[in-house]
Amino acid sequence: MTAWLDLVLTLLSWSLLLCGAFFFIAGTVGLLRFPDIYCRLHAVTKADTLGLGLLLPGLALQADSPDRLGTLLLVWLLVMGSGATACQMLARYARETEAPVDDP
Amino acid sequence: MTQVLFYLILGVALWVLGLHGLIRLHQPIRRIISVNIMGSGVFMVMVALARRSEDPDPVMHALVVTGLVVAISATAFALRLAVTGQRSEEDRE
Amino acid sequence: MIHEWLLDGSLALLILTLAVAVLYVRSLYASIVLFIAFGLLLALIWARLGAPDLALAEAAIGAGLTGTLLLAALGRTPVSQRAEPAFSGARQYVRSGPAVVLSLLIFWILLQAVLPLPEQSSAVVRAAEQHLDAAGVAHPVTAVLLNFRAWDTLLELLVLLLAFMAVRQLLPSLPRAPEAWPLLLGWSCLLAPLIILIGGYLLWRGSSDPGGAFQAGALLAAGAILLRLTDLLPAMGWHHAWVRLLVLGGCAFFLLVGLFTHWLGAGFLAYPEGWAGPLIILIEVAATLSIAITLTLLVIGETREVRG
Amino acid sequence: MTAALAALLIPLFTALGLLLLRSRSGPLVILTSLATLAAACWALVEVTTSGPQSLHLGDWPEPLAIRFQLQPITALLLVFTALIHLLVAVYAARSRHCRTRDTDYWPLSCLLQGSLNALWLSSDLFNWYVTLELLGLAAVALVALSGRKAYGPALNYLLLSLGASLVYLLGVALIYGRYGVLDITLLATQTEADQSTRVAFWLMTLGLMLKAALWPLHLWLPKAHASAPTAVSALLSALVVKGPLFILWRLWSEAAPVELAIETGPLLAIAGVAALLLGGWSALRTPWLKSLVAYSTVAQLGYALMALGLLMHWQLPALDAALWLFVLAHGLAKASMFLAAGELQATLGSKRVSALRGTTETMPVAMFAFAVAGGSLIGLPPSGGFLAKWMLLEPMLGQSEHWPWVAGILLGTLISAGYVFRVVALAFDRADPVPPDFKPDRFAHWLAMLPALVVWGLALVSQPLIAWLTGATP
Repeated sequence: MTAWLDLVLTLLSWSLLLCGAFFFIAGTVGLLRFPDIYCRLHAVTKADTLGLGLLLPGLALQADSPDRLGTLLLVWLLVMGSGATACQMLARYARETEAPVDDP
Repeated sequence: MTQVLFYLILGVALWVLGLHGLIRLHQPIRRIISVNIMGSGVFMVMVALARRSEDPDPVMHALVVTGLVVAISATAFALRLAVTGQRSEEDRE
Repeated sequence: MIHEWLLDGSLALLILTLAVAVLYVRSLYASIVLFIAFGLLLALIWARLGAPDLALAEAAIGAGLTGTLLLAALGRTPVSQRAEPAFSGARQYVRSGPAVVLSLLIFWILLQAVLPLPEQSSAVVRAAEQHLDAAGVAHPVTAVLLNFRAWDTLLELLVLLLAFMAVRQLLPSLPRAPEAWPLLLGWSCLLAPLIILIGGYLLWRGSSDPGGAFQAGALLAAGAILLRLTDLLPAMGWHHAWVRLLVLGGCAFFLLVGLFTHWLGAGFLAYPEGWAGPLIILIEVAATLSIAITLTLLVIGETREVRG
Repeated sequence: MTAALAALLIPLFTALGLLLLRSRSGPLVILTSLATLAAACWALVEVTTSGPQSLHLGDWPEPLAIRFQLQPITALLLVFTALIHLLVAVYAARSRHCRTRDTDYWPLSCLLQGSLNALWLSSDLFNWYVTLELLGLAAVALVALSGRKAYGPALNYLLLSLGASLVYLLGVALIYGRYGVLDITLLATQTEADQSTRVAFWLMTLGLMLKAALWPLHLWLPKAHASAPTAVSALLSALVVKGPLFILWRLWSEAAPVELAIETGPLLAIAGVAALLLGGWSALRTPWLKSLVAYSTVAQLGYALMALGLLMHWQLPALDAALWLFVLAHGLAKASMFLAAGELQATLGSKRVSALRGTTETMPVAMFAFAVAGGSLIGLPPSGGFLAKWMLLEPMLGQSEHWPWVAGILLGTLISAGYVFRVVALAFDRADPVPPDFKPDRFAHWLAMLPALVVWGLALVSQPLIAWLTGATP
């Protein structure tokens, strides 16, 4: 029973990790290929939130002690917070210094 | 080839790259970055040497911490000097 | 085995690519951003090589503060002077031929020199292990920094002070920051106590585990810079006595300890028996505050005295 | 050892105190410089009476601790540093052209002295790296004091100095990798002439040569020294470049394997001769007064480098005395020359050599100081410069196969006579003197004269001095 549970957990963990990695790569491609700053920000923040959001549960499933879980949670919260703040600042700066891109 | 030797060679390669940059480049900020890369190369050699024994060598680690602080101090000064120098050239024009 | 090499190999490939890109990419801005990535990757390599102290220091100092300094310098560089005059075309590469050949030659000579090194061992390491019990702290790197080779560390604090004095005479590096936007303010308010907490934790942990004065100081500096940029912290002008006391405190306390240990007969910087632990902690606290304030002032540069 | 520690700590505490109190008090620095000088003299007496001493910092045993070593040469250099620093401090406190009132000149110069003293005392490869960085940063910060026009040369100096430190540091890392020690005395018992050691010593040598502005790595020096404030130029030329030279000397005369030293010696000696000729040639051609003096530093360092190279090649301890006599004589003469040149150009309001026409009439004392110091640089008997040159020539005169070195020295002497007389001849052209912008400062001129007179005074004590130096160097 436990062996079976272990297998499921491992599989689940690895699929989460792979999904997370996919979003990171997609975000990076978006950062490099998208035409203007707003699209790029969109791509990057998606990568951060979703990619990390999938990676961390994936790692959490493999964690061996509760304080690891706490650390991972803290990492997730901090990256989300600073990512959101930085994105907002960049977007606002772009909007205040340049002419609006599409909508008037 | 062992891991130690691998990183020793990598460190030397970074050092040579940095040296090449310091000699070949002209833009002050780029030259400052080159010096930093050169420093990273030396530090990598030192950290790789620390890895030779079973427990990593604390002496080398301590020396690299010292080196890092020296590097940031010098970088801060050099950058300020570079920026202020450029400003004064611009003012004169 | 093979996945170990996979990791080492990809780290090496990445760092070399990044180094070349940092040096020769066309735009200076890209070069700086790549250099920050270079610093982070280097921190990863230090961790991989079993040097968590260095990984912490590199992430905070090498990537974080150096990055801020570089970006601030870029902001003050006129666009006309950002370009590298050397990147003018294909002829450039022909002309750089001799330099490349010379570099390869130097690389080859150095390669010959490092080949026999992995087989050697060090007498200093054995001595350090042997005397660790008497050092007053359990973490060997802290023991080397603040006891075995305390004089190096003292001089290094002086280097930091000197850089600060040198910078003080030049113009401030950051232009006056515009008023901070509410989201940044809120986030900074949330982050600041956490940074102070983690800084204190690193300092406290340094006596037994990786961490210590430099890492803690750099982290505190990062927090202080954030707060200063959002105007949550008052200006730290040199005319305030507390700023001067904090900046000079690390060196001064360390030197006084040296003076008194010599005076009391134990020998220059030889801590009396039983005093090593407490003295090291006191020195570390003073040094952490010094480093934090000095680095903050180095980056935000509000140090120019008003001259009457 | 207490005296030497006092000579090290007094300047450091003075710098911290000045910063803490935001004081810009010249007299205070002069006072503490006097105290440092007294401590250094005491150390010299101590070492002469009771022999060399060493101190393990922190009382840790051999391979672990950083070691301070007080040899006779170290003590002599402590005294020399304190003397020059005191002289320059008196000049800077007095002079109108040193910007001591609106800058951090005082704490910086104290830190410079402290870091030099730390360098003289240390005998640990990595500790030398830190002191070199300290010295380099202090020197660049002092150069940058003279304002915006100096920022370019200062930045160049700083970057090359940093690069040089990293070249040196890679050498240190290789040495540590090969032998596992950093203390130079321990290293001396172990070194072998294999590939790693060879490369490590070459790297350290190249780094130090760049820092000491030894030919062909001297290109940063003239601009940096010439654009600094006058007091700073004197400190840099007289003291700062000697620091790396000292480390170079200790490395090669104590730690390096003999085969390696014999093999590398001629290269250094040839570089020395080249420095003599090419540095002198540039000094002959430059139109700027301070550049002339700075290029003469490059040329004169050639003698020291040549003495070092031949010392290594022939393993002749007698040349040690020649090397250190050169350093002392050049330091004193150059302090004098820079102070005189700075006074002359500030009073005349022009930086060109050609502005010196007729200065023997308008500012006789300053011009005389310049000429007297120049006499020692040329090596006219019975100056200190002559003594040093004589010590260097003595072992070569007997053997005819050494004629190329002798020829190099003589040619170098000729060129240095050329650039000194270029200035002096102009100064005697009294037909149409350039009028000074304002009243010359007599006191400063006499101050500039002082070290020049000391250099010539060295001749009076030549016999005991040479005997002491020959006995003193290990």
